[in-house]
Amino acid sequence: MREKETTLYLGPQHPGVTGNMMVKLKVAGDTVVKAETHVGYLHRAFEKLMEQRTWMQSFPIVCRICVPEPDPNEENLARAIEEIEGREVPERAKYIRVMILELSRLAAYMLWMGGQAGTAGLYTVPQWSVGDRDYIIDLFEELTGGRIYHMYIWAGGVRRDLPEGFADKVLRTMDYLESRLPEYDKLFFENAIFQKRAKGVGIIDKDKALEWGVVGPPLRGCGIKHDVRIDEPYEVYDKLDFVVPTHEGGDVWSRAMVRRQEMEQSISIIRQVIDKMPAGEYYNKVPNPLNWYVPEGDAYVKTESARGEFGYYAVSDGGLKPRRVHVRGPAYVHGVSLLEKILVGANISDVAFIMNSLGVCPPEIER
Amino acid sequence: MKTQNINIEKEIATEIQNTFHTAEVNIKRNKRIEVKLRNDLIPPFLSYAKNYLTFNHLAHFSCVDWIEQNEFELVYIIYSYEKGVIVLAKTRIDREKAEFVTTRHLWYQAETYERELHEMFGINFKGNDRLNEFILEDWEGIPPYRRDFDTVKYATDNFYTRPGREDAKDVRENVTKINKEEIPEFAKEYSVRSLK
Amino acid sequence: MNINWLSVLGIITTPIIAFIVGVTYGGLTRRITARIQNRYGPPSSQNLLDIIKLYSKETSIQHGVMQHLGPVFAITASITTLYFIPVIKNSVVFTNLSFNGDLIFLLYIMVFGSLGMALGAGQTGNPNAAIGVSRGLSQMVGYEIPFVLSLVAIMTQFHTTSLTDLLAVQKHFADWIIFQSPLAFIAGILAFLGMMGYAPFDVVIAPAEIASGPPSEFGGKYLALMMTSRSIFTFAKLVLFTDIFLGGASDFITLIIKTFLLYMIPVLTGIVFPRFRTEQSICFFWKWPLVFGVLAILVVVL
Amino acid sequence: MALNLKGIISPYNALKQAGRKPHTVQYPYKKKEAADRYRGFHFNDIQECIGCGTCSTICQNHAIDMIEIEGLEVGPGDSGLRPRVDNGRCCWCALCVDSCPTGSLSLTKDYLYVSEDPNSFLLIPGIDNPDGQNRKSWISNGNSLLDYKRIPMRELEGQERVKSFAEVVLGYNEEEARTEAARCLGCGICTENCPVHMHIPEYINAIARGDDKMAVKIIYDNNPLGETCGKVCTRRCEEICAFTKRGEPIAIRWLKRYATETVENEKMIEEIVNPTILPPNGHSVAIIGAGPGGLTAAYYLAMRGFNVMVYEAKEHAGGMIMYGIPKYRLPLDSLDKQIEYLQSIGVEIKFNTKVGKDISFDEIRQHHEAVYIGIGFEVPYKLGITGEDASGSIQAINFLREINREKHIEIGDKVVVIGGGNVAIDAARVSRRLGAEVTILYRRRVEDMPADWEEIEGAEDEGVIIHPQAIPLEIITDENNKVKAIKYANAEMIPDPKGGRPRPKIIEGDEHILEVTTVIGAIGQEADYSFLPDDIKEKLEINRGRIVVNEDRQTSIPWLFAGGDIANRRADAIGAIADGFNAVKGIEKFILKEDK
Amino acid sequence: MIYDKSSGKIVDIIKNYARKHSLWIVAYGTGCGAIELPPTMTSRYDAERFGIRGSATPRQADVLLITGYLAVKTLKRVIRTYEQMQDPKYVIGFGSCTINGGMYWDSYNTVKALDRYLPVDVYINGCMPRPEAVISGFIELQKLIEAGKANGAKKYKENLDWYRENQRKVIKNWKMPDYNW
Repeated sequence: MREKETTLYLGPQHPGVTGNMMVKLKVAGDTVVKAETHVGYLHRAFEKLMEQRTWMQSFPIVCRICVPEPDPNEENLARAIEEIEGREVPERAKYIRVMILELSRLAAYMLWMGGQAGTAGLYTVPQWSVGDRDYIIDLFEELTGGRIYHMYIWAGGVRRDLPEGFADKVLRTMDYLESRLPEYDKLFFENAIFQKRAKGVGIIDKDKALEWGVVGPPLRGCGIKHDVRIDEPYEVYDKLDFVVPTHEGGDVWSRAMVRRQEMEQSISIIRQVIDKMPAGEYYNKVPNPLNWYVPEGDAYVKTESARGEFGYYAVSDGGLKPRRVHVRGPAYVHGVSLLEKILVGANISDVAFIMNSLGVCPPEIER
Repeated sequence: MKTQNINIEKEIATEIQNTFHTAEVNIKRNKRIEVKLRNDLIPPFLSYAKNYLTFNHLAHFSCVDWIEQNEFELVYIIYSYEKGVIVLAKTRIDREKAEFVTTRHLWYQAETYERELHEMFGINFKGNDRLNEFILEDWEGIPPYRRDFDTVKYATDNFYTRPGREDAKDVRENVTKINKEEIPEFAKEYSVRSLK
Repeated sequence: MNINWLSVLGIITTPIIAFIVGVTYGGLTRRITARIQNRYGPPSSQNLLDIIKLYSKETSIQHGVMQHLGPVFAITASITTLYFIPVIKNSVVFTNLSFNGDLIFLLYIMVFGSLGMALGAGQTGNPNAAIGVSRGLSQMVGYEIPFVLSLVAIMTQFHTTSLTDLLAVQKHFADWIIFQSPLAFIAGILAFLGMMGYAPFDVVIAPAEIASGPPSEFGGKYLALMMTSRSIFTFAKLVLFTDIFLGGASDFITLIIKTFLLYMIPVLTGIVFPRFRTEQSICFFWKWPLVFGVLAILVVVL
Repeated sequence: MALNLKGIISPYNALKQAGRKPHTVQYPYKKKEAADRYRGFHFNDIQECIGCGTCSTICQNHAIDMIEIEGLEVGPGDSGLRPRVDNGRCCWCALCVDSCPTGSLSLTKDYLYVSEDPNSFLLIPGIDNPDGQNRKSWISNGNSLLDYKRIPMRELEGQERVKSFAEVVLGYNEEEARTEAARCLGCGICTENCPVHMHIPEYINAIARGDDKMAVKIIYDNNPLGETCGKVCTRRCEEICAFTKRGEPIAIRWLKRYATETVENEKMIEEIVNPTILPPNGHSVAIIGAGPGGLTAAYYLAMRGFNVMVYEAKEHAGGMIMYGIPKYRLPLDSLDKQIEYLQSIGVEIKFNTKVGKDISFDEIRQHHEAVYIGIGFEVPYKLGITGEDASGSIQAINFLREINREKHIEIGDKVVVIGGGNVAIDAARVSRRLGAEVTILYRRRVEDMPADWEEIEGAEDEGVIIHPQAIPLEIITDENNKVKAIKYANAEMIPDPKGGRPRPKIIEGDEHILEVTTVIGAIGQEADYSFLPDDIKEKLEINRGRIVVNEDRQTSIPWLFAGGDIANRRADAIGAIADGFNAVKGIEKFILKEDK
Repeated sequence: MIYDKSSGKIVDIIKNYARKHSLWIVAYGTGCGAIELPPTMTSRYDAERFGIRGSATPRQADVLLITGYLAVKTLKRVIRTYEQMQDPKYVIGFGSCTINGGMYWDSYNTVKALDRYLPVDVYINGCMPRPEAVISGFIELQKLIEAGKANGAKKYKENLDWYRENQRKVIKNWKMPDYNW
């Protein structure tokens, strides 16, 4: 007997969806028959606004594109401009950039962990992990002056040098976080019920993953070892020693494991960066921002964010303002075409769970 | 930029050039190749790049509005994990009659990009049957990412802004007033601070 | 008719006591949870304040008669359940309406509230509520079976269907049914976990999946009624299990200690586990608790 | 899938956390101080702020308005406006702080503002939160987005310079000019100090955009001698440039020089400026003296359709800029180019026509409806010491004039220049080029010298010895009445009890004698009004040697206008140009009103 | 329905006290400000100390937190959400964008002044406001509730026509049931 189909609107006001978006589900019993992503609730037209602003003025606004992890945006815009202009970045700035990118990756994973556990109904993990994430936010505050929006990486380097004693603080925080990881393991990753929930759920077809444009942890969760940091090393990633964890399976569980292992890697990278960071300049000054003409040209740059390849395609017409900056967030593919595909056949209980494991971040999709 | 080894890029460029004689192939830097093509050659090129040159990752699909030339530039950014090279395949289409063919059969996710470009630029992708409302809701008027759409004007016309800031003065005008300076018309364009 | 005025007093005060204890337990739970989650948490009176606030809210939701009746059913069921459970052993006031065969009756009356809720929630037309109801009912089927098995084992073992008789059996510490029939206790306590609705068996209200499930459309006074009912029902269930397995209580202090300890089992479990999916939880109940329940019966029968 | 036992037991480990002290920040009972760099609300040091409005321009949110503040004391170089932040727009990106040229704007650690009134989110930093001074967190020290260093101007080496009269300053090349122009914030504060209020931000912006022709066109809008100003202007504008508080001002003069120098000849000037010349209106104006002021007046009058006649006593136009400024600062061909352009649009100059000698003032008055006098200060002050009339004691102004006429003057090998103004320095540097050792004697301290700093430094680079606080007492002559030595006394500075600048006082007995071959006096000049008829002289209001004029440079005689040194105290070319420019408005008003 | 503290009725005092200490936020992250809510609600800042907690559905909630800019598309849903909430209900404008457009002042897709469309009781300044600021906002709201001044809902009902007019002006396609509950 064919069950009656009902339509279920998951969002936009819904505690389960990641951010302000909606997934329209056609449900037969407990099973999703058809999923349709509806976005646009957070559309602020960043790309249009950037065309109204000068290159320098674009920096405060790009970090708003993705709130859990704003730094890849700044990094991308900065590197796009640097590539068009041919501007050199001081070595120290590159190290600082890597440090802040890894810190933000770590912060994003902490938040993801909270979300993943929260959607599974384990509310202790978000309480812990978001609380611990706050220590990273404290570091950001000290370094950049802002908790969430850093406005720190910009063309030519970074905005300020490290404050005194900052490196020690970072190391102490890393020690603390590392000491917390086993506790998360015991509570969350080793949790039998979580494993039961996560294994075999939301499977991405390994053969199709590349073609579907899957990137980041979901791709590595399929056992495919691709990471922008090794494929096309930017900043100083080629001078650092780290591995890119992969996990076979393509399900929520393997994605979780990839992220869990990457957290360790990030901590290790941050330690290495602090260890190797050279002294010197941190900023190669750009001209007066009111009269900063970026030469004609275009560039596609990409950064590995916590959710995968974050790309910016920037075009300059030689003027004060960008001709076009087009953002390619990993969620753009994960949140629409991929999500719609892999939700089919899933249990309704798992919809939010799967969404979270893909790291769907709606502001990235609609910008 | 430092001297870079661009052998693989040269190989790919030659191969593309040999297959598509009219293509304008240009190595931008290592790992970046720019290919400019006639717009009818884009689908065969993409199919060729995907199937023969292992460019199986559609990283991005963008559009740039060159309103001065009355053209849209479509940019397919494709990546080969195997070769580690990005190809930016560019083509120009007419801005007035903005139409192109879909590449959904090559990459499933191209559909999303096409939906966005359809909504934001008004480009019609033939063969894509899902060009429905995506980001905007009940949008009337010209697609907003076209350069002739004035967002500041739209925002001022449609949305209410809080009063209380009318006493703001322009510094340049204020100084001019104190000095009784008369800025000639032709110079005014240069005195308005270009950002305001 | 001879009216036992002391019983009337019991009938009036029991729900109030149950409510106060239940609400305070709720508040304490939030504090304990908070400490485990590295924070301070709200004051213990928080749940009471929440309920008062909800009662003070205007309620202007119109979804039909059943919606009004749902919460009323729920609270009626809770209070009725409570009435048939002897709260204090041998006390005239708090023995309430316990009668011979009340265990069987309890089995039915406990379900009544959920069914009422289901009807009320069903009428709201909110798909989340509908899904929540269906989940709730499915899960109920899940935990009812081991619960019934556990009770059957005990009833068979002690040849009684009366709670009062069961209490009478457990005179001394060593006589507690938990020791006399441990298998039945295990089956019962696992079912109890499901009954309490804490994680991993909170699939009914799962916020991340179906908003808050059945009560999605209920606000203000309805929700207050439901929370009151939940508080009373929690207390009722705790007393029931104390009576069945832990020898009941002959005074309030013992009652508080025993029920609180019992209460901590689902609470602490809820803190450290995510939730099962519906079919997973049914699967769970039909596996281990069922085995223990059947074993308990077999042990008794053989 | 069966549950593994470890996975069931190990989560209970979490319960141990109950024994840990919560890490909750118990706000509001316990507060956590924001970081030292926290980007909270704005603070503005009202005294330091000059109201340049850069914060307002850079703000991508249009959150900053420049408003008038009541009771604010406004000094020079201050627009009188102060920023007000709309916290309903601000995003605390601190771009405004990082681009504040004076460093007055900063962000503080305060971030807390909660209100039920949405209209209460306007904050005038520094006035609404005066205690922010001690809460500053994000400041732009050393991290500014702006470039406080100007592009250095390439010059000839000091030793190289004294060999010839070649131009010392080499000028910016295109790249340098673009970079320097790009530094400009476009606030326009500088125009306040420019007597003629040139459109400085506009032409600098044009240069920054790569549109040099437009820059020239803008310059010529109110200054027909832009190139001259680009080379020798006293650039008071740069003194109040927004950058001066923390760094080096924009090289406004050099940028003007760059723009005007890109134009090679007068034809091109005409092409670029493309002036709208009104048809002749039948009115005629006389201008006495083809100095910068006279030429300016002539140019703009000619453009407005007046028939203009310039009477010049000498054989070349330009006045002081021709005869007073040495050629290593202002080459002749540059001046010729500008004057030829003026002539090409219809300015008529009668050379070698000294009013009062070759033509009478009355005659001029009869032929013209208005007269503009811009004769400048041609008569030098006397030193007033004995031996001044000896041969070898000359006046700088005459000396420079003769040198500029390419006449040879014998000055010997030891020259003393008395005075501290630009003329004195010019005389000294010219003397160096003639091969003499030069000492400048100046009454006060070096920092009191009215000459430009660059000039003083240039002179020192070329080997001129500056002897400050030296008061000449006597010129000692030999039997042929030729200068032999100069006797001077050292002086000490006595503070003025009234609070004015300190005065030099001779230290008794500290007298020295310096052997010299030539003494050049350069302590100032005055005007020669002898050409004016007596009746006019009587009616004319003259105060301390200067003709009193109103805003339109109109004297007490309505048809008589005056400008330049004889009317203002600035004693520079741009002052004269301003007078000429303003006189045009006055003359136009006077004549055309008469018409009606 | 607002109970004035000055009415002196013991019932009202208790009600307002309970309302003050039990603020349930509807879980609707309308904008980027939603990212500072997790820290506020979790162990580091623990807003639950004040009885503040999330609520999954608008029916049960007291506070609508507008976390930042509102896209027109979201506005429609927010209005719907707000109208589903039960009296007494409060709106908190969170961040600069709710006050005067914030950094999206020139965006064609966000509304600038929130109080044109919904009655806002308290605004919290910042972009984005720190958890401390968020908590301060709630404390301010608590003060208003205790003083019986948080009467946004009443204002909304009384001026419904005005609000509707503004709402309809930006929402092109108004397909919503009318406010009748």
